Amino acid sequence: MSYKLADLKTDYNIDWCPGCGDFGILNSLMSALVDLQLDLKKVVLVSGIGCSGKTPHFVNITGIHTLHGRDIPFATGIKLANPELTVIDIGGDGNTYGIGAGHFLNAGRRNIDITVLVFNNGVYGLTKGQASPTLKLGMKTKSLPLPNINQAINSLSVAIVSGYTFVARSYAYDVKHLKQIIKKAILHKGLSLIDILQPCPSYNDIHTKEYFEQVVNNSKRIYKLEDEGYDPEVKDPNNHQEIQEKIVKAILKSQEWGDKIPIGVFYKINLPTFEERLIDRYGKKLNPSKSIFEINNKPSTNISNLIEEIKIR
Amino acid sequence: MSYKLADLKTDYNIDWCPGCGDFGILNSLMSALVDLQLDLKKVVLVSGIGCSGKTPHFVNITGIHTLHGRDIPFATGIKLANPELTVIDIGGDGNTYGIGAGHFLNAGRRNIDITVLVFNNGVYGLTKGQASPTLKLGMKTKSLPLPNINQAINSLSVAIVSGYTFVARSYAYDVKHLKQIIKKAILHKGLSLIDILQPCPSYNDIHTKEYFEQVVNNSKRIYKLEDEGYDPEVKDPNNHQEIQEKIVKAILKSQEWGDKIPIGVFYKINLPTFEERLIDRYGKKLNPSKSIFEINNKPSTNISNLIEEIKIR
Amino acid sequence: MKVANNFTWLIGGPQGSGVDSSANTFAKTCASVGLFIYGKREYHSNIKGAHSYYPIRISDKFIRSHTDNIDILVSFEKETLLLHHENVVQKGIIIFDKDIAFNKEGDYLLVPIPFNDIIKEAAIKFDKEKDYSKLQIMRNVISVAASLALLKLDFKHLEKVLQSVFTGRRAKLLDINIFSASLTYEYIKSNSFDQKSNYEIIPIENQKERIITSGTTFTGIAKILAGCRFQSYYPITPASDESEYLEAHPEHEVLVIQAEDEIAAITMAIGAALTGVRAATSTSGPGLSLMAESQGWAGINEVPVVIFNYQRGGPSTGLPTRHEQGDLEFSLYAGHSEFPRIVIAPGDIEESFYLTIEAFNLADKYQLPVIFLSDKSIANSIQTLYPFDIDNIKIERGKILSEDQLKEIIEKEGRYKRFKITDDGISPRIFIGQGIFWNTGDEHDELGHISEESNNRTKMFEKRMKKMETILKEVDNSLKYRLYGPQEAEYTIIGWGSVKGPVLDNLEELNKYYSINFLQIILLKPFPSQEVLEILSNSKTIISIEMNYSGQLANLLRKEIGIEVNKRILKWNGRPFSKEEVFKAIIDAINLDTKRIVCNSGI
Amino acid sequence: MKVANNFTWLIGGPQGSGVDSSANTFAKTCASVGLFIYGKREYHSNIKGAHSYYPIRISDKFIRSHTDNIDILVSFEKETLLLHHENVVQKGIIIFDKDIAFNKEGDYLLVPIPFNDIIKEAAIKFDKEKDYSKLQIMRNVISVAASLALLKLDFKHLEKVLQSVFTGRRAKLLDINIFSASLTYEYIKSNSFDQKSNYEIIPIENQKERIITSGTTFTGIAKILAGCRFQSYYPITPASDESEYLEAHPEHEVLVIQAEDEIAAITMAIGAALTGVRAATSTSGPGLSLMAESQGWAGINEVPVVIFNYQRGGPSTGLPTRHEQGDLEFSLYAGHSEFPRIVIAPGDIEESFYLTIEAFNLADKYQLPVIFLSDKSIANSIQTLYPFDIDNIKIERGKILSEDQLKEIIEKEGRYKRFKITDDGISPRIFIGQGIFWNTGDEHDELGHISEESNNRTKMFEKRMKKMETILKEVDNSLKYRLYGPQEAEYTIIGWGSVKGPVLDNLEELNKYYSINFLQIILLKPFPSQEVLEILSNSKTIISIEMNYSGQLANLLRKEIGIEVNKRILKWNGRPFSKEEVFKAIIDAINLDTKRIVCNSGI
Ligand SMILES: Cc1ncc(C[n+]2csc(CCOP(=O)(O)OP(=O)(O)O)c2C)c(N)n1
Ligand SMILES: Cc1ncc(C[n+]2csc(CCOP(=O)(O)OP(=O)(O)O)c2C)c(N)n1
Ligand code: SF4
Ligand code: SF4
Ligand SMILES: [Mg+2]
Ligand SMILES: [Mg+2]
Repeated sequence: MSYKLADLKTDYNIDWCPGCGDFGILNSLMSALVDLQLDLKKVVLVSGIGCSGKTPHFVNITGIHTLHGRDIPFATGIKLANPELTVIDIGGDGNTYGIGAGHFLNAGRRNIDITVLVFNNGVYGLTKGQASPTLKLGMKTKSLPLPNINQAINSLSVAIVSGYTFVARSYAYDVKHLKQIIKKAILHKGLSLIDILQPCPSYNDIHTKEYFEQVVNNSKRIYKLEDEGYDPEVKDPNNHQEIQEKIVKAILKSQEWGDKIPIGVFYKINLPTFEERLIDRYGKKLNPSKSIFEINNKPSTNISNLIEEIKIR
Repeated sequence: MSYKLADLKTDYNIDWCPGCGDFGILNSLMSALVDLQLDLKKVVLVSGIGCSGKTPHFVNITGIHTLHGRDIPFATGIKLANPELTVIDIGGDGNTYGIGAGHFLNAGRRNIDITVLVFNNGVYGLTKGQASPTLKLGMKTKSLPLPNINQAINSLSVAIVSGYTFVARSYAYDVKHLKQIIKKAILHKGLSLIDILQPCPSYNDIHTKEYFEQVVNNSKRIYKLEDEGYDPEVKDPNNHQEIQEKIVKAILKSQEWGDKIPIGVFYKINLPTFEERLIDRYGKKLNPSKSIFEINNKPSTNISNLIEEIKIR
Repeated sequence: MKVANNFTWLIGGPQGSGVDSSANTFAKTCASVGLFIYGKREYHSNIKGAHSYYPIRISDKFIRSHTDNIDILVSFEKETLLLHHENVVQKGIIIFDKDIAFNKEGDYLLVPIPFNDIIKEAAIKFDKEKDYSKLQIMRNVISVAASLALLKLDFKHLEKVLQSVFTGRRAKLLDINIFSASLTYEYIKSNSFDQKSNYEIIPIENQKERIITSGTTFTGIAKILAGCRFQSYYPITPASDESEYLEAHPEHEVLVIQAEDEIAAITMAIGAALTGVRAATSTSGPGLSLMAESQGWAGINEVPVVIFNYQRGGPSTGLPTRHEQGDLEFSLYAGHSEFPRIVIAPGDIEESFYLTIEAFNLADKYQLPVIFLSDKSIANSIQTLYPFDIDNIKIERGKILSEDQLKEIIEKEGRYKRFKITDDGISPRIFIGQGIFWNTGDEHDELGHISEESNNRTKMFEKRMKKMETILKEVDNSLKYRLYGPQEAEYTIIGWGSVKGPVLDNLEELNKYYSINFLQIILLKPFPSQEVLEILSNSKTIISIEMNYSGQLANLLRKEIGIEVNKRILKWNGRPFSKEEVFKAIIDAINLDTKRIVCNSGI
Repeated sequence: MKVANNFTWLIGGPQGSGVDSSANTFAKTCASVGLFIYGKREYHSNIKGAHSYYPIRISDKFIRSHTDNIDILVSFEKETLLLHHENVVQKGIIIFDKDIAFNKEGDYLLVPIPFNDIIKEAAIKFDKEKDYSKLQIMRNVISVAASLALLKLDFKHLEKVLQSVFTGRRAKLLDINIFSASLTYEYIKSNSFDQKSNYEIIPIENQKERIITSGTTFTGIAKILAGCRFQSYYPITPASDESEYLEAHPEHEVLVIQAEDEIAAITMAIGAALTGVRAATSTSGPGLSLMAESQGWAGINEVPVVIFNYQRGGPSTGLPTRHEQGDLEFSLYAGHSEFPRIVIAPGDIEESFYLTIEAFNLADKYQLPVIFLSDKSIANSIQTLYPFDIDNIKIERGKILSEDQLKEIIEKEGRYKRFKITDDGISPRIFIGQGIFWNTGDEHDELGHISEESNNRTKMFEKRMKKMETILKEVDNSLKYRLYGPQEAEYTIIGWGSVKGPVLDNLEELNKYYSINFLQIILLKPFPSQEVLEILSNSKTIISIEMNYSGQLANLLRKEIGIEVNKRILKWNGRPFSKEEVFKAIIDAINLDTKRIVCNSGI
């Protein structure tokens, strides 16, 4: 029953631009899935709209390509309705931090066991390169008529303060690193964000492969947190002090940008997932998709307690 | 031309519940306006939907009571179209951090000179007390059938990392303190958030006046940052180090909750506003609402350069 | 002659002062002695203080509407008196606080009640003098007791209902309330007010089993029976009562999720539906407006999802707590471009039950979004109903593939095609977790992959839209419309949704003068043109009645079957049609020369 | 006989390979010698690699549509050849890369071009051999040059256009491009292909001044002239081209704001409009769907705001870069309940200009949201037009109070009432900053304060809706509809939006056989029932033509005037109607017995 990379490919034509970072992400994702050897019927890719949003069509598992910015609530509904599923959500930076920001933020409050991958290319790719929420103020990519007038969002910080329990960054062309991070995120119980630096050669001539891989002051611009001995993980989730320290460290790290750009896991904590909290509420683990409510086309739910409540005596 | 508190009142019936914290906020707001002695024709209150959203009807200046969660973009349009106006935005916690979260977050990227007041009562007041995004996990107000299943948002932290340049908290019944903070926020050039702890006696029996004003371990639960000598202000906006320190301090403070709850200004920095950035873009200060484009019903804009571009030669 | 068992009682007062619970207590007591009730809640978009009122109509027959006329008006403050006394009929009763100076010329029974004295006495008796201000809430029970005493109903009936009301946390309040109620009874009797009263209740013995419920509750129960196990919502009046009902019943394991907004609510429900669970969301106008885009996604991906829209006064925030049937046109066309969708509207609380179950069946069978168009009047009214027949209820899930069937297809055809083109437009469905398929909001091929190819586009669009024809072919007539009164009639009243109640309550009486029937449209999309055309071609004059400005159903009729309604009865003031008003409006429609009869009753 | 000046040229190739700029260069060159052009862009929702193509139709008369037939097919890769060669007419020309093995039976002129040789030679000459792969982009200029050589057009015309194209950053590429083009000319001539060509261009001297532009550009220019100084948008195909055009012209001081989503875009625009600025947003289907709720707010608060909706293939994400006229019904009813709104649709690029200005006038005069219903075909096509007459353009801002008028009112009436009830439904307006007023999405009184009072509700709703009647009374017929062809005719074609072009391009020819006119509806809401009814009552057979599945205009006609269209010509495959296809469809509609004529042309 084991599967290989080839099994994960569809014959649907991949129509990303030559050199697009998305290829690296696709490879990493598929490799991660190969490493994990999950029950593929129970894995689902949910995506938003954008170049990034097309990803599910390229992977031979169930793929739900949703609406612009709404992939997170779609994924939420899927996961809650059938918690047996492994749900991997894919969005562009415009998709997730722009139009989808409200869902992105509020998802943190739930900590559902979903993995969110953001293909962060600094532009709205599929609509021809407008500035996305991650493009910094004053930058002018080749697709812009005038320099960007908005500040960038610091999505890692926002995720951390919003309640994401696994927050990481990786880089599209470091397939090995990205694969590892994706595996960790999928295995993490709770809501994970991986913000992936993704060159878009067609529109973003600033954050190119060359830029990210450039050697500045004798070291590569992109460096790995783990190489620095950075420890993102809260060991004792009841230790308020430790949490605070880890959060502060992570936020500071997430603000590093320029000559040095860190990748890796910024923050990780094990907290009860929404699914676990639901057990408190319902007294047991629910799987709504498996609920039985009819037998031979007859309703099988006993609603007599509800009728009692409204019966006239 | 000077005006008094009485001039700011309308004869429209205030229909908040007896004891509602909103009364304190209304008083503070009006007192702040009295202190500031602005040109009232040029002040506008913009609000969302909720008990909080009704506020503009109670104040005798132009009031735009908008849609649930959309007050920030409405206010943005108003301010950008006529930068001479003083724009004060009012939203409930459900309004601003729930349905409006996407706008709340993205507004930070712009830093428009608007003051946002959030009436934070932990519930959706006007829809009868459902849990709002600021109610903590596991809390059960009297309006809830079951304990709250979502984590709370830390709105101050989110505002800070999202780019708000003035971030404060105050308390509805400390009219003097709140008034001062509102004045500072209005005078601040840039986007300000004041999250206002607001008791809702009808639905939130946890965060009551008594709770907030309780003396715990010999000191009042609510204390003022300024009394501690806390300095929220970034003195040199070009000093990356100072910014980071101030941000971290503010985030840590914003996570304090329980026996001690800080109020006051958490973070303040002077950065170019969106309006200033627009000057770079357009080469001058724009006031679209004052643009002249017709003379005696004839268009007066000279579009010959545009026609030249498409003329056939 | 005394009036027995048929009258309207109305209580009013500031919001939050207990008007609703008084009305419920009164209604339950009347129902408990075999009577039928219909109660309507009117309240402001406000939490405390604004004027609210609640008429309860009582009858010995099954009733479905409220009246404007008041037989017994109950108030414990001035505003209610001032606002409502003009609607009190001759020989009617007005119950008020004796501390309020009130008088009224004419043949009325004025009953001043010493609320304060009674409360004080009770406070002393129960040693609660320091809680005196909290005990003011007993004005409610006193009001109800005074009313029932004036109706000469034995105290024990009230006592029994109070026992069922004051339970749990409130049990400790039972005794003092019963005591106050009994003081009130004594007061009425000792002053002989009951002797002067023109009204009475005569219990009806051995009534069949009945229930008393509201639209949101009954819809909630129906959802549970229908097998809905996922409901996402964002708070909004008057819809959220229904979600909160489900939330308050975790034993039935409906996963209820309060989303961050209505876009999240519907997209969560759609996502959930993809796993096979029956999923729904409940909302009102503004929420429905936010769901336009997502409906298109459900449409193009053929996902069964049910949207319960409780119409309220619009546009925009409008009149959040008031009534309108204004969302019909929007529901028919919400979302850019075209996709298959069903719109059905229940006519009352009872129909809400059956149609809720059918809504899920339709969604499953035709794999599309269904809009269930209820309204504030149905949502917030209460009514006595006979228990329903569960035996006739069917659950139909449509073309769902079992594991074996799926295997067989894959063996035969190489792979499973989610959007296989079929004659009836319906493709066999599998759930996430069962096998591999793709969805996308883009136009797609049979597999579910994006396709811009022009022939595929033509065919796939047609396949989807073909479902609309299939529905009209397959669906039972009882889901399309109901015809009440004579099969053929000179005048046909046509309506939809909650106008049903007041029209039916007048139909018998109207047929004494004219030959009139009532055609209620249930299936609004796809429109049952053939059936409706046939019925309407039998009548000379068609009169539409709806609670909106332009006559949206009348316009739809013209669009769908080319028939012009002769008269339109319209109302948009936020208050549901009353019984008397509909009677007069129909008489006017028949006799006057205006095309639009605009109604306006209600405070 | 040689074909001069009237033919269709088509270039295709992978997206991002320069197809668009080739087409533009070719079009501009033809236009520069006095010819008329119409060009249509077809492309995938993809950035690089997918097949795109661009037919340019050339004529010595004013033209408004594309043809399916291709006279000259140009390709530098295989896919284009395979996909399009079947549409090449007899005696047509096929230009292709000589390295591709291609042959075609029949009377065609096959012109293999040595792209690689030419590029290599140019690279050597300009010392750019290391840039060889980048220079592949010159396949475009070579294609155009080959075409023009085959058309026997003097090289200088191409040279001139290249000089205007290669400016600024690209100026350094001019010489090598001109060199390659001239090599191509030589190649064609030396192989006598030009002698074998059945086509030629004969320049027309002394043409009147003309422009060449697309729908989004021309609408953008019109906005500037109309005085629109605030535009908020969220990127979406094909609408964002228009916003980006405005952004690229900061000298005209339109404040263009890229919002975080479409809800923010429209609410920002509404907020801006409240300050007095003329404000707009531009979007396409999915964005329009998200704007439903906010439109209701603008409606109830009577705010002038213009929503430019460039229709594309739906539902949902649909066919993002393809054509459809599917959003009519949604535009008419978007948002719960009812409120006044105007929907207008331009028929072509030129009308987009005039109607854009009128859209702002209408919004201001009637204080309501206006939906400007353009479409992908108008947005992305290019056309030669005569310059327009600015003298006839009027700016009308409606009832706006000056400072003095406001003062006077306040003196006379005590205070200013934003929603004063008036006979025509329009209340004099002031801006934020000018004086005090209130807005709310709740139902409100004349001051703008929340009011749930039932009589106020009835009146205020009516006041708003009355504007719809006022509009129909006041608006000029030329804004309601246009009638082309004979005033009275046996057959009337009725349509809206971009079907205008292909219908008009056939009207003369059709009138040789039948008596046919074409009624274009411009004002779709409120619907000009009276005028349309009058026109249609003159014709025996009514044939509708629209680019959607169900015939939304035909349905609307029945709804508004009770008239059933006899035949519907429909198409929904994502590709605009072609000239030939419309001709045949109309002939079929007249002669065949089917009610629905479904068209399907286009790749
Ligand atoms: C509601 C809505 N608005 C706008 C669009 C148009 N749209 C398609 S892709 C896209 C941008 C995608 O940018 P991003 O999310 O960063 O993804 P990328 O293409 O860069 O991977 C937009 C705005 C849409 N499909 N739906
Ligand atoms: C789109 C939309 N959804 C839902 C509502 C219903 N609604 C009215 S007030 C309210 C909650 C308000 O809560 P909050 O913002 O916290 O304000 P508060 O009443 O507590 O001041 C909601 C959900 C609405 N008006 N519009
Ligand atoms: S536009 Fe950018 S993000 Fe999109 S496929 Fe091309 S390179 Fe990748
Ligand atoms: S419900 Fe709460 S927030 Fe609303 S008015 Fe009453 S006390 Fe204030
Ligand atoms: Mg992107
Ligand atoms: Mg609140």
